[in-house]
Amino acid sequence: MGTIAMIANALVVPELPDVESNVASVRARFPILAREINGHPLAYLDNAATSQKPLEVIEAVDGFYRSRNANIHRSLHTLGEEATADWEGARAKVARFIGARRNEEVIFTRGTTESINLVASSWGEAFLKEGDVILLTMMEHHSNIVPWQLVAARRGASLVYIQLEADGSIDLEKVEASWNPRTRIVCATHMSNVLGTINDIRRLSEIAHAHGALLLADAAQSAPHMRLDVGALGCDFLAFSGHKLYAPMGIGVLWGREALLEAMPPYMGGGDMIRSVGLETSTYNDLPWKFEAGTPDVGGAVGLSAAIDFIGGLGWDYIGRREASLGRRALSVLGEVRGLSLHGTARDRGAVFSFSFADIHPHDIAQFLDREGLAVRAGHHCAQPLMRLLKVPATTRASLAFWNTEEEVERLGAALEAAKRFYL
Amino acid sequence: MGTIAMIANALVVPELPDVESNVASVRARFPILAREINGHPLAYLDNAATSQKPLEVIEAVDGFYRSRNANIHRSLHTLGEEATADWEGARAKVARFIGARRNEEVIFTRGTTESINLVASSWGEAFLKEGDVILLTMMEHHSNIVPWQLVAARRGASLVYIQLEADGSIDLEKVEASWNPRTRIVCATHMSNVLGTINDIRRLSEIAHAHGALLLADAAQSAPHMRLDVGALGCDFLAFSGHKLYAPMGIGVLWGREALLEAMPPYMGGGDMIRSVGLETSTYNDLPWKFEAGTPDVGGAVGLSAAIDFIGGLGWDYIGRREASLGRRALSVLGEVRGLSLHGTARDRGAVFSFSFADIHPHDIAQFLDREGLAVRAGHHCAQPLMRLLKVPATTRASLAFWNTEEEVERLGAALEAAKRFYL
Amino acid sequence: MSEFDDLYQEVIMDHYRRPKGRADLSHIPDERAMENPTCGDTIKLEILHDEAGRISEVRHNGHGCAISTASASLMSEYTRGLTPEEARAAAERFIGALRGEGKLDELDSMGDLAALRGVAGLPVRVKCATLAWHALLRELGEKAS
Amino acid sequence: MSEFDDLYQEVIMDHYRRPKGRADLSHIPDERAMENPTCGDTIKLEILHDEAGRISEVRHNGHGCAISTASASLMSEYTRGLTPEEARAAAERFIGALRGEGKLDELDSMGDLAALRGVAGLPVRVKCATLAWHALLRELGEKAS
Ligand SMILES: Cc1ncc(COP(=O)(O)O)c(C=O)c1O
Ligand SMILES: Cc1ncc(COP(=O)(O)O)c(C=O)c1O
Repeated sequence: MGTIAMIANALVVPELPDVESNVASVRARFPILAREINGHPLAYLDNAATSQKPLEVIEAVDGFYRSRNANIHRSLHTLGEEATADWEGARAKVARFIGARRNEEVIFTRGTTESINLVASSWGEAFLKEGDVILLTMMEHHSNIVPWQLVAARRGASLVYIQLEADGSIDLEKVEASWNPRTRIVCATHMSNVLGTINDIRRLSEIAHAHGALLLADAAQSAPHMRLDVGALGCDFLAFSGHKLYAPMGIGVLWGREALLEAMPPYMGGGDMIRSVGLETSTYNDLPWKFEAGTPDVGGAVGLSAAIDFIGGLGWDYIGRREASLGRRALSVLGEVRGLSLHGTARDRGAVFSFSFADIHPHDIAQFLDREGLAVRAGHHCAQPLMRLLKVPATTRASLAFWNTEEEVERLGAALEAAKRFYL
Repeated sequence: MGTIAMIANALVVPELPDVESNVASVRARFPILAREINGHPLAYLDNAATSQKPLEVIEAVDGFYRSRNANIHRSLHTLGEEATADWEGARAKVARFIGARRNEEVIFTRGTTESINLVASSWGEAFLKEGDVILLTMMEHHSNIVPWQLVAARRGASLVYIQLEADGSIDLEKVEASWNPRTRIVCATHMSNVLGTINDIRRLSEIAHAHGALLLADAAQSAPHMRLDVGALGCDFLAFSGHKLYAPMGIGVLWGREALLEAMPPYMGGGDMIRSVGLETSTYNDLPWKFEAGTPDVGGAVGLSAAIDFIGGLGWDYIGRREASLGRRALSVLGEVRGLSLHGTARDRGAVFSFSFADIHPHDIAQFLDREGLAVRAGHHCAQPLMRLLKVPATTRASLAFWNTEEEVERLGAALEAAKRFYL
Repeated sequence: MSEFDDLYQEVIMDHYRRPKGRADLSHIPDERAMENPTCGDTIKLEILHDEAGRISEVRHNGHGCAISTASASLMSEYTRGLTPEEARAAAERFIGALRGEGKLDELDSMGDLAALRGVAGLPVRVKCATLAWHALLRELGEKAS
Repeated sequence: MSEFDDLYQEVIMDHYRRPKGRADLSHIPDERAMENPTCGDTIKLEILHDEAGRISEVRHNGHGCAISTASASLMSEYTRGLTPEEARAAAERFIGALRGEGKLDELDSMGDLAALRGVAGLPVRVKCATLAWHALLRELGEKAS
């Protein structure tokens, strides 16, 4: 794959000067950003792993447990009604957030991983037949690979992978041209957690639909950084995690088309997902509850709802501009570090930067950066097939969010130079 | 089943006078208890549905998100190391809490429901054969029924139910005498969420083991109220939920014997549960991570850890005495309400009281009690097979915890009398 | 007026104590009962029509709380003389209003049904108040197809 | 001393730059490599014995960071001349100490391995420092059985 020179113009959103002046007040909403690490101010550049949480979110969860906590749906006292309203209200908010036609299409899960396992297990067990093909891309996260391997083994289906171009993008014409007529579902990430590549889910969906296949979009990385609209994306399933979206861990979303969800058998069994339980068999509840067995994470949903409000307060415009501007700066700073080669240089990309650097092991780079107060991730990023394609066991990854600063990006460049001096 | 007169001596722990003086200071730890509902102080009598959270727990979660939040296991910066230590530290604390021999035997899940689904799906798919029998009790929660129905249908196994005695207990001799040699696993609740019955898991385990079967104990209701020791219980799997144990929603535990967990195939696929992912197949991580796919709820685990410390601070002695004393008072108060018939009068029981009352529908009772500030649950309590046995569609249930007061119990009695005047 | 008094109004209590349209429906098999997954309550319906095809009576029977019983009774009263299409539209308007999807004020144009207004703020009770109406939609739907 | 300096001590950096026991092990199939699930790092081992059955050398090869490479090198040095049983006990003591199960002070009696002390406070890095030792346990175990 290419090096950094190839993508100087990758981030093309125009910069608005007055956006910058907001940064300090935005940062003030995130208490953790005030931390010192090894004598330096924390520069949190690991947003693709998990995001930090604004006070709005922390306080919403705190407030839930201080004054409204109860189990939902079957406790008809005041607290139970309030908690139920919180839970179903969060669902309605998520539905609006992603442009779902109906609240019933929004299923709460623990996160992207559970969302995809739900589809692979429920839809896959019911609808995949021997010889069917599941089409993935070579840039998928393990969470969008392993569940399909498990169900493919049980159903006698097979996995086929869309190869990548040199810049880490997908060539849609090749996808069309090499279409396998046994393909039943395409599982593609909306944005790569390694390469930063943004895939054209709309076109992929059109191709899939033209051949009678479904499309599942893994929006774990895109949901925090751009407005999603399931209608415009055209996909059939969409999965994302709250914890990457400025909300707490433990809550995530599966959106699916109503008719598909209706046709799917339940996933887990237990309280709340049933209509009536007999000794030998049971009948199941309506959507969305059919897929929500057991006491859910109401506190987490309250946090997710607050996070969506927080995003609404900032606006996608602000977030998009800020991150595009930071991303450009990161590209130019990293471009000046000698010995650094960036993986992923597609034109459409987010502010996620994975690189190899001067034969220093990513662990050692990350540990050195930590000494300087910079938090980055080192490893295979749960994308081993992609690592093998890149011919590296692991990479170092810096991933930005709107609360990062130009100064943090520059500290990254300087610290990488210092790491070279230390290790080589 | 019997009425209240039969159980006047059910709760036999002696009362210590000085325990009572602590109640106000214990209550002060639970901010929600200060709420007013419809002009009355909240009397929260729905602890079996979900518990309230002490400040220690609320603040621990809050503190995690304010200063330590990161993803775990693969982020080797300072925050990542701290969060990983929090997560694995919580696991070690849970292991000690239930007397597990090894930390690796503790799997974090969302709650009891997911824990049981994990066993039913992973163990059941791998080890159940056509014609095998799964033995349940007639007092199981849907979460310990439906997952077994789902796997039984797929594997051609069948479900058999242990019948109940008139007092809502199990006759272990009958269990022995009617043992079906095809029984592979016994799935029994440790404490009924409807009847309050405490089952003798130790003896049930011995019977199961003597016949080469396993025993899964659903400890959702017992874990919050008594010391659990998996060694002493003798079971093979144990499941419980954090949210009933004074911890946040979204976190729960499956404990299993190491050799069993080792032999079981993975449940969900995704990040963290793999050793190596190839294109077609993958190899899986060691215990416990093999069963923990995707970003887990680290904040929830931090809360659970704080809850265990909180319990340790009070001591099981305090909790046991307080709840026994409150339970006795509840029995005598409810015993004086004319027209009330209690379901579940076993000698070994917890402070959970389900009743039918004067032909008033449980919804109407609960709504009336809510007017008086009393929070109880009305419904089938996710135990429809038991409801059919009791020949009622639903019951009203008051469930106590150590923070309840004698005065609250008396308000319940008075409010029930008033409900009768209103509806009849 | 407290939330409780708002819920258990005089009209509701009257319909609860003396439900209109309640009938012995033991000839209808139990499998045809509509179930409230929240609490196990059930309701059976039978729809009688006049020669013109209008609804002459909706009969009901089942286990239910005051709210669900009163709602079934009010439904029986409200639907008398409606065409199946009108009844279906009414059910959708009523359910939508209580679930917060439609406008709550629409209830005001539905006669005594407005007495169920208080339910709208209580998501758990919405299921009680709408059970009979969901059963009505199902029965009308199955007739239609 | 900062956490970082504590981790990347002189001894560690020396073993990282000039690892003892590193050898070409391309004759060992890749499937026999031990994998660190955290990062995809791998290590292959080959244990050579003298006539008395004692370990004459543990050879290693693989991808790894400074900590895992230095740990493999220190292991190669430490195990020279041990019986397989002694080596196994050492591996268990070392892993236990770093994982916080054993006593950390035990490292002090293990010569230069004490330089890996700083890893104990960093659960993510513990996996780096113990990878070679887990591989050793596996190789010794398979030999034994
Ligand atoms: C006995 C019993 N088992 C299982 C459960 C299910 O627990 P959860 O909803 O937390 O998964 C409950 C609680 O509702 C219960 O009382
Ligand atoms: C592209 C992508 N998919 C899926 C996941 C899995 O998300 P989670 O761990 O929240 O389930 C992640 C995050 O790690 C990701 O980046």
